[in-house]
Amino acid sequence: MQQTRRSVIKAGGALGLLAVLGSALLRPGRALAAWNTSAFGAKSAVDAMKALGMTNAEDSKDIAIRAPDIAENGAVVPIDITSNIAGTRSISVFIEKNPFPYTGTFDFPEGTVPYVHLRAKLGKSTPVRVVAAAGGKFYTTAKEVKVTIGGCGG
Amino acid sequence: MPDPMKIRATLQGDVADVRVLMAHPMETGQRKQGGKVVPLHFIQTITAQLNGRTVFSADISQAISRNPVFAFKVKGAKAGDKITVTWKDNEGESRTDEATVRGGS
Amino acid sequence: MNKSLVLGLAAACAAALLPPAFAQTEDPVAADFDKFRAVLEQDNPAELWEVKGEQLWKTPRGPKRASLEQCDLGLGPGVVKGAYAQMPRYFADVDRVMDAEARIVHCMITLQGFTYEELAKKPFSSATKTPDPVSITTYVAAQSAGMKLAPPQSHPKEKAAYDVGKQIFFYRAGAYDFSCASCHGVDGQRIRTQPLPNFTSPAQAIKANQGWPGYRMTGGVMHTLQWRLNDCFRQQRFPEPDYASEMLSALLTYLTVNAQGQEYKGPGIKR
Amino acid sequence: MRLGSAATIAAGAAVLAACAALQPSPRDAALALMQRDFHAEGIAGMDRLKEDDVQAACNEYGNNPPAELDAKLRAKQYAGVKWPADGKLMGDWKSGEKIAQRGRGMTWRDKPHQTSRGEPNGGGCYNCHQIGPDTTSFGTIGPSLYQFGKLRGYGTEIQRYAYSKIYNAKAYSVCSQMPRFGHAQALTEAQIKDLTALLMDPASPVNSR
Repeated sequence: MQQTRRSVIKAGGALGLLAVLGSALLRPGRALAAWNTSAFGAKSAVDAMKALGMTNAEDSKDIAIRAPDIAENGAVVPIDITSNIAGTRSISVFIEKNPFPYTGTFDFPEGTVPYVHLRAKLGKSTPVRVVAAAGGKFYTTAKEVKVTIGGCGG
Repeated sequence: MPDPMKIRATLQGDVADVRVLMAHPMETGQRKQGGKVVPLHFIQTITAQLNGRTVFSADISQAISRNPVFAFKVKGAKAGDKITVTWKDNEGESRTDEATVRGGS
Repeated sequence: MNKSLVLGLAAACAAALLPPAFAQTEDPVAADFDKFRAVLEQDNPAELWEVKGEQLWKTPRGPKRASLEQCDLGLGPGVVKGAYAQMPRYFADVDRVMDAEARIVHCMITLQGFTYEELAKKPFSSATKTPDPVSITTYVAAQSAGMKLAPPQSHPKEKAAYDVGKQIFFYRAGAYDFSCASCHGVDGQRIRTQPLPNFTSPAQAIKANQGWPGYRMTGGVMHTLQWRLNDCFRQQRFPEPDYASEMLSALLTYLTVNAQGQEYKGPGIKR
Repeated sequence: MRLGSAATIAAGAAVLAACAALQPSPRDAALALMQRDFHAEGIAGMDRLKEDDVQAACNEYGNNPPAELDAKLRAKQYAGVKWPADGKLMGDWKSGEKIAQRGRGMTWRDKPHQTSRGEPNGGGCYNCHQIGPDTTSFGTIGPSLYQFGKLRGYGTEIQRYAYSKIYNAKAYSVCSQMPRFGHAQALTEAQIKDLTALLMDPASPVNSR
């Protein structure tokens, strides 16, 4: 994780579109890690990954994404992610067709199961891409989620 | 003052299943109300500690749903341990709440 | 009869992004929705409003600086557990049948000194504000989770409310000739992708109550049955029903008595 | 004693009968309550609670009026269909598709139809019907209209049927759940022509694919 974060800092020089909100919040235990303004401001998943230093991610079957094939409502799409790759230190999520695809990074210190449940907004049908960081390397997989228009609100 | 979180931490063996509900509008900066754009307002960082040791942290974007829900799993927890969760948003507001790890079935 | 039906419902029903084709009879989409609805319900933001509602219930508020702990929801002053599952019911002090939210509004007026006008002015949640009766109703409803619906039908006015509610349910009028039954009177129909439960069938009638009050994913707001009925009448192209009115209590009596004996699971999640 | 008792019973029965007479029927009670507990909002006035002859017949007879009344009402509704002055029943299917997709219109939140401020109403057709091949999020309250013209033929009679059915569904089935879009002035003549084309134009994807 520390490695990832350092490369992030190196890569993330320029403050992008969202500079105004990147109040560089520091957190206990992660003194070097600031909220990555340029990654979060990137308009494509590829650019966001570059800003995060996540290059050469390798396709992996050892990351499980559980999300609906068709979301009932794009405003709240439940996503469960588990990495079965030994030594997974973080999981990052990219909703490829959202205006700002990078959705977040979840860090797992030693002793925390590399699993997270989250709920995200999907503007339209899109692949949800996950990158796991383990042993200084990156592994990736994606799942397609379709978004529909429903009825009158149940 | 932001509304409190709801935190549930339940043991399954020696793994604590931690589930957190947060009250936050998570405004995307793209929604209009009364003809005006509602400015970006969203949680950026989350940290969780078990008895003071950081066990989970996250940086997130405005694409996380309104009133966020997260769940994660911490090994080596015991009934009675304290789990503390803190979030901070882009306007500098923050909120910290605590729960006790409970024995599971 | 009634082979050709068109409903012109809902602003929400605009253009459609397309799921894979599915047959009219089989509905794997609905099954998938149900599966993930269960995932969503496991951690329901509605709980945030339960907490808020409980505070509002117990805190002295309003011009009279009183809490709602003397409010009688039908099981005696202050008894909240199980009360929601046994409403609507007849209340002698007002000599009418009231549903849960109507009763809570009544208590806020009589015990705390709020006025009906201020409570009825903006009674539904927006992105930025949840009205107090909505939070309180959510709290009260949560205290009946897991209980069987048992709205009493022993008082003549409770029976009359059922009969009147039934009339309202089937009453066709308005610009589009709709009644409640236009959408909710037949088994197995769908509007766009949304299944339409048949509230006249004992097996499905519970769906009128199940999941309400509900956290609505669209907009991320908390809504009660008062909102649900209001928006149904809007889409029915009717005039607007008065908030917490006797008419709505009668309709809710019909819907709830039809689901008599079925388990209510507490506040839920809605599309 | 017998007499007395009978008298008591008779008197009691008379009181009960009087009470029953005073007690409004559930329907009258419902009408009175709706009159009191609804209010006009936006374009949705209280007049909308008043039944017309069709609604009254469907309400009174549980959507199944006696045959004679049914025939009379159908004929009257059919007679009210306004046919296009230029004699053309078909407009533009592309515009018809948009009208079919759009569900807006006639609620208390909507502006009056096609005024300078208001956008045109939609027909909300997909809420209930399968129509074009590309929209799979369609409702199932009404029958599928996919391949409407292809299956029925493209002749003038079928065009007239489609146009008049959309204009006033009650001309064919008095208690159909389908709104009377022309009769209710929810859709304009031009819009109904566009919808007719969506169903009947051989080039419309409804028929061509």
